[in-house]
Amino acid sequence: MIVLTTILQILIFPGFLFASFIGLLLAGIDRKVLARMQHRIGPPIIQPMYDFFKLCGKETIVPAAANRHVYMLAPWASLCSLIVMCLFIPVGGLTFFSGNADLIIIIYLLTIPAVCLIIGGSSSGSPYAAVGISREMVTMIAYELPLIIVFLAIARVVGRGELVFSIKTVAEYQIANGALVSHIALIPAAIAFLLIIPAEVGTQPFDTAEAETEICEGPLVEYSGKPLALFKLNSSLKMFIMSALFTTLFIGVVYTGNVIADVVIFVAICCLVTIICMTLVHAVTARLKIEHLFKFYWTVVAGIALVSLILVWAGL
Amino acid sequence: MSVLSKIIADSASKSPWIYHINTGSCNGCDIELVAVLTPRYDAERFGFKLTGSPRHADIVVVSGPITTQSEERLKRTLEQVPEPKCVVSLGSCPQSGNVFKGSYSIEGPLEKYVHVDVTVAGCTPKPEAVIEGLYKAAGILKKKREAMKK
Amino acid sequence: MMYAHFPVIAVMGLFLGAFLVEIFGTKNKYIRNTIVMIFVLLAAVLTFALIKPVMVNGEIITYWMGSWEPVEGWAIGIGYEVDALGLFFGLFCAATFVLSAIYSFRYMDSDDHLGHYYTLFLMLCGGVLGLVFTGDLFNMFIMVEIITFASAALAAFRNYKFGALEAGFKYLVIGSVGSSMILFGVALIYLQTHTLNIAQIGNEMAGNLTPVTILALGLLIMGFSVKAFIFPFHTPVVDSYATAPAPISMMFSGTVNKIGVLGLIRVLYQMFRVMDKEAMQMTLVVIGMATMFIAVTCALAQHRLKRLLAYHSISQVGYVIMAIGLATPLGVTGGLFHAMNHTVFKGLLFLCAGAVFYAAGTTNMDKLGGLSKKMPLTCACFIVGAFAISGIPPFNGFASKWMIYLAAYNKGMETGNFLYIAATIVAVVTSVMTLASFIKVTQTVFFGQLKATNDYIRDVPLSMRIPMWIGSALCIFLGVGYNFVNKTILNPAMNAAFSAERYFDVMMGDPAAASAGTNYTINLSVWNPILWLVLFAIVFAAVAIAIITTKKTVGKVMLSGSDNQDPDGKYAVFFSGERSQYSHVVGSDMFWGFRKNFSKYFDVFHKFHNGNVNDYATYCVVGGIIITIIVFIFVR
Amino acid sequence: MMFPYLPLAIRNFFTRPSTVQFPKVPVEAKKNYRGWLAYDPEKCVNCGMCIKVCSPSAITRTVEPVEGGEKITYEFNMTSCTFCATCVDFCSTKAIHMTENYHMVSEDPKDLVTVGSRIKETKNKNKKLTCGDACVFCTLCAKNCPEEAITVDRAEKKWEVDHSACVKCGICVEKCPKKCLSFEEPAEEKLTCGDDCVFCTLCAKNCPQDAITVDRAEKKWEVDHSACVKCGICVDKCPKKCLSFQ
Repeated sequence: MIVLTTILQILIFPGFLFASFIGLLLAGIDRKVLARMQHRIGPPIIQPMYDFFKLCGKETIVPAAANRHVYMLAPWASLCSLIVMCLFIPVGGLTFFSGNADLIIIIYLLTIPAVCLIIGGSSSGSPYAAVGISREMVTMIAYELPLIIVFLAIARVVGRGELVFSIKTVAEYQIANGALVSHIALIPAAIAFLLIIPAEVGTQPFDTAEAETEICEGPLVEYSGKPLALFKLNSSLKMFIMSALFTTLFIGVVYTGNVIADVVIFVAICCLVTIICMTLVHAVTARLKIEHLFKFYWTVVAGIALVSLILVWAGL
Repeated sequence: MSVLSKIIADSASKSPWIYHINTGSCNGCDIELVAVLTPRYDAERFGFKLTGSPRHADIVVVSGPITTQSEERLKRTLEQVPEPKCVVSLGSCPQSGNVFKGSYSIEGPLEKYVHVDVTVAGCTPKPEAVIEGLYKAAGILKKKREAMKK
Repeated sequence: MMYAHFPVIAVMGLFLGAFLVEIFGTKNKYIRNTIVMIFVLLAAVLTFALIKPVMVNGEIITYWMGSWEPVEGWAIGIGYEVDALGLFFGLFCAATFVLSAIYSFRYMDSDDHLGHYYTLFLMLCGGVLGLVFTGDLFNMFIMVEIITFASAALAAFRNYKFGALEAGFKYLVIGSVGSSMILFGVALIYLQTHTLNIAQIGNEMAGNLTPVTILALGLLIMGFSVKAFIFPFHTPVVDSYATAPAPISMMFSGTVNKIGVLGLIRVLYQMFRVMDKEAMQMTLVVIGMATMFIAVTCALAQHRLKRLLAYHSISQVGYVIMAIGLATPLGVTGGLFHAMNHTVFKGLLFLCAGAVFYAAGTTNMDKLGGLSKKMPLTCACFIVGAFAISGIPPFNGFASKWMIYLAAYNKGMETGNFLYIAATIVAVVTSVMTLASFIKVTQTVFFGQLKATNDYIRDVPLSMRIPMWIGSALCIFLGVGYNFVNKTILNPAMNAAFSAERYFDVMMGDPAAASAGTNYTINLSVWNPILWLVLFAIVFAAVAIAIITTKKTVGKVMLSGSDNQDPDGKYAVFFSGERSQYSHVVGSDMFWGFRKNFSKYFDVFHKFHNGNVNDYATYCVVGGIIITIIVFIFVR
Repeated sequence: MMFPYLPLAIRNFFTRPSTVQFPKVPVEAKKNYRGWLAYDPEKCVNCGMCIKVCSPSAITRTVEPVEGGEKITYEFNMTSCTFCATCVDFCSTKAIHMTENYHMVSEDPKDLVTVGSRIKETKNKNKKLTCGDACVFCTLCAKNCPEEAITVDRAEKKWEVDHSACVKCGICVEKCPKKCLSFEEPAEEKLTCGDDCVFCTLCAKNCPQDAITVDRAEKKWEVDHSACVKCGICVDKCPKKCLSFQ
């Protein structure tokens, strides 16, 4: 029976179908709001779904120089790790899967999609992909430092003893004494996390890894058909997961009794978060060089996160 | 599975991605094609999107009289676009070589290399004409996708 | 008590094997291989047989050489004492011996003087096993000596290679600096406590540390740090691992630097029992942090495969030292577990590097590329190893690193000391940089475009592949089933490290004391197996779908740079229209953004590693002095 | 300001987008937008000026004889046209003009073509332009002649026409203020023999049609005019150069 409910959880509710639907929806809203900010009408909200199904319909070409199995496996592995991450995040107040130190696991589960993209890109044997993965890796190093500092700051405020890093305690803490954002010390951490989300998802100012003008979509240059559809799905899933992570960690989950209301509120907050941290930044800035991106993350964003860590550590 | 294949065929015309090949054009048509994505004309309403690699493309837009240098590259890139694909010739040059007709370095109309699905004439066609052409090409994509399915 | 004799038989068997191989083994290959195999298997079987008594029942085996029992509670003879901690190290060292032996049968068969090779190999194994089981300080020093000389000779075994002799020489100089420090320390201790038995020394010195013993402590720490190749003393490692044959590099990075760690644990936890002092913990954590970060950044700048792996060995040992420096139950468990994991995945990576060298003739990454098409299995094993070392969840690297972060952060929370938070941050960033350098290696060596001149490469023969498969299987098993590993092996080893008194009482002759003392237990219940079962099913289904759907669309294998440049346009790699020519992005071109920002940092270390031995020796001595000063000021 | 466009972006979000919804909202091109070419065959006098001036040579003319005269069709290939409208300027009879229709999109390039054709009787097919005596040498005809076939020299009051260049378009006849220009039917040219003929019969021998018969005895020379094709070989062969077409 447990296996059945677990399969249901993985495949339907917080897992694959729900998360990908919401992810594609968020991507659609992101593109629509971006268009409206550029004073044009913009594509329909369900445009990413059209893109996904069209790509499923296209022919899959595996280049001769590619290592076929790794090339085909990378998107699936990335998708699986993202599904596991969906289970960690208490969507609408239901926590399905929480050990005692999920924040560290979240950090590492966040690296798997990036690693799969990198391995997929490098296995396609294209020089553009090689340049793309080198940039992707530097982006990962760049945002990893502030990410761990933010998580440490949160853990310091919330966790005690054994259960120091777990999201469940974060959620409970926020129910008990208000959203974490209300802590003065944690506001810089929230800002730092908001700045990390675009780099993790790879939207405009920080998408040097997949710059379609300079290196023809970086690691994805050789992908077409189903694998490419999966990679696009993964990036929108990441968008949902990162904003969901932000809402659970900083804004706190609002419990209003029945589940559907919770889920709708949760998704609305996620929507708001994506608009603020991804669309607004995308509409206003241009793409960074990889060297500036690295310097930006290791000085400015890490600095903000460190400020919040020190404030928290000073007992605020 | 027919519902899913219907959705897939439907979405083939709803999210046509464009890959632009400039075979020696004077860039008049190139800026018209990009002007189509600006707020005033906004081709993204129909799902059009410029992509960086031919592997992601559905519609290949060719502009410029095919010069000798770009002929080999044109052939190779056209081959690398996955099925179902459409070829749109933008402006007069690909169709006939326009004022460069008969020059030693012009390799003749695009028709020689690939079946051109939609021709958008005009020496820099108006952006609305470009949108109309791309829209027609997107329609053809759907038919090609259904043909491919059988 | 039949198993009381097992440790001695194992160690002496290896030395006997070394002796026999020298006599009989030089001429005929098969005799030599069988002798080596017999004694290595003997040692491994005996060590694994000890698991039941020591780990499961919790006994501590004592064995007095020549049955010289302690007289009126005063140890005179050489005593072997196998507690859970020693056996824990012994287990994975013995496993490494077996894998390395199997691998080197085929890998080394084109070299000559193999008789000497296997003698040194068995001496090295005997030394390691001897040190692991011994309870006597001077015997430990003897084993360290044997290991140092065997390693120096093995590092320079292929003396025709460029830099081999220099590496051997450096290893010898730095190694003997370390050994002389240990000898000096042992002498001072003997002067003070008139005994050489570790347990007795620990008991004698518990609490009353005189200035002489504190000097001895400083010297011993420095000596064993040299053996563990921690930051100031890591310099000979890079050259010796690079030039040594692959199975020997696997032995170096798997066992030799682990005995340095074991020595440190014995000295700090069981002999001097100073680890409860805050200053000592902080020094170890700082040394661990420094080793981690500096080694991994230097690794990013390498473009020789083996040098890169060597730098990573140093950085992973930095993790272990930091974890042990935390002195909390979870910390020490994490440290020990990471030591084991490091032996497993680093061994695997060195074997893959050896396979690449065996097949392609070079490990210079700029000359290699696209080997995954020619050597698919080695590539798969390398990727498993790379993911394991960079701590990607399902693999074993993640399990131990996860414990270390948790322990470091918990310690930081309890003591309120910001150093441990910084340690966690540095640990995570180092782990990402490890991932970065291994992405660089996989892209440069395995994926990307195959050079036309590399077309002759074939995958390595079966006997070299078996150790690699075993290694990958271990990586995955330890990663997923680490709860089981924790209960059976890790917990007893950790408790043994903490309970120095029990170590003494049993040594002095009352085995009943083995179960005394407090035993800590750690609950690590993150992965429930059902979910993993379901997830595994999904991944398997996904893989099946992925493979089936791509039946028809793959073109011929295209060798870049060869005549059939362009099999047919459709399946050629997209070169924005150009003919696909050889433009493989090699390691040294990657991570431009990162290297530009770190250019000043790299200049400093460029000057630091200037390659002349006198500077390296001064670094060691200066490092030793600093440690001794710290110990003098703080540890009193 | 760190992000110069931030307020603008937020303001844009709340204002109506400036996109013209093209397919729903029909968009007309500006007033004299040079779109699809329109051609009125009736006005066209088939002078061929447009073909000469069209740089991408997008215009092709085909003339095929039809019973009452010949059918002249002009084809303007829009996919080859560069829309410079030079032909519109040069067309003296304003037969071509540019419409504002920019929807030049089709799946088959063949129907992006403007075709017009006209049957033209061959009235002054073999007439010659002659100038009456009322001519005041105002050189208007010379200026308007598309082929520069007419040269007028006001000083010596001389007017000639190069009959081979003249395409008989009739523009000069219209333009002449004195209306003294007209196309006359030249007398039928006939082969005539001068009086210093020595009846050497060379012309008879070389005539391909054997239209000439010479009788040396009675010194008689006649020619059969219906057979004569006016090839002019006899004129060349005659040693005394006494043969000519009058």
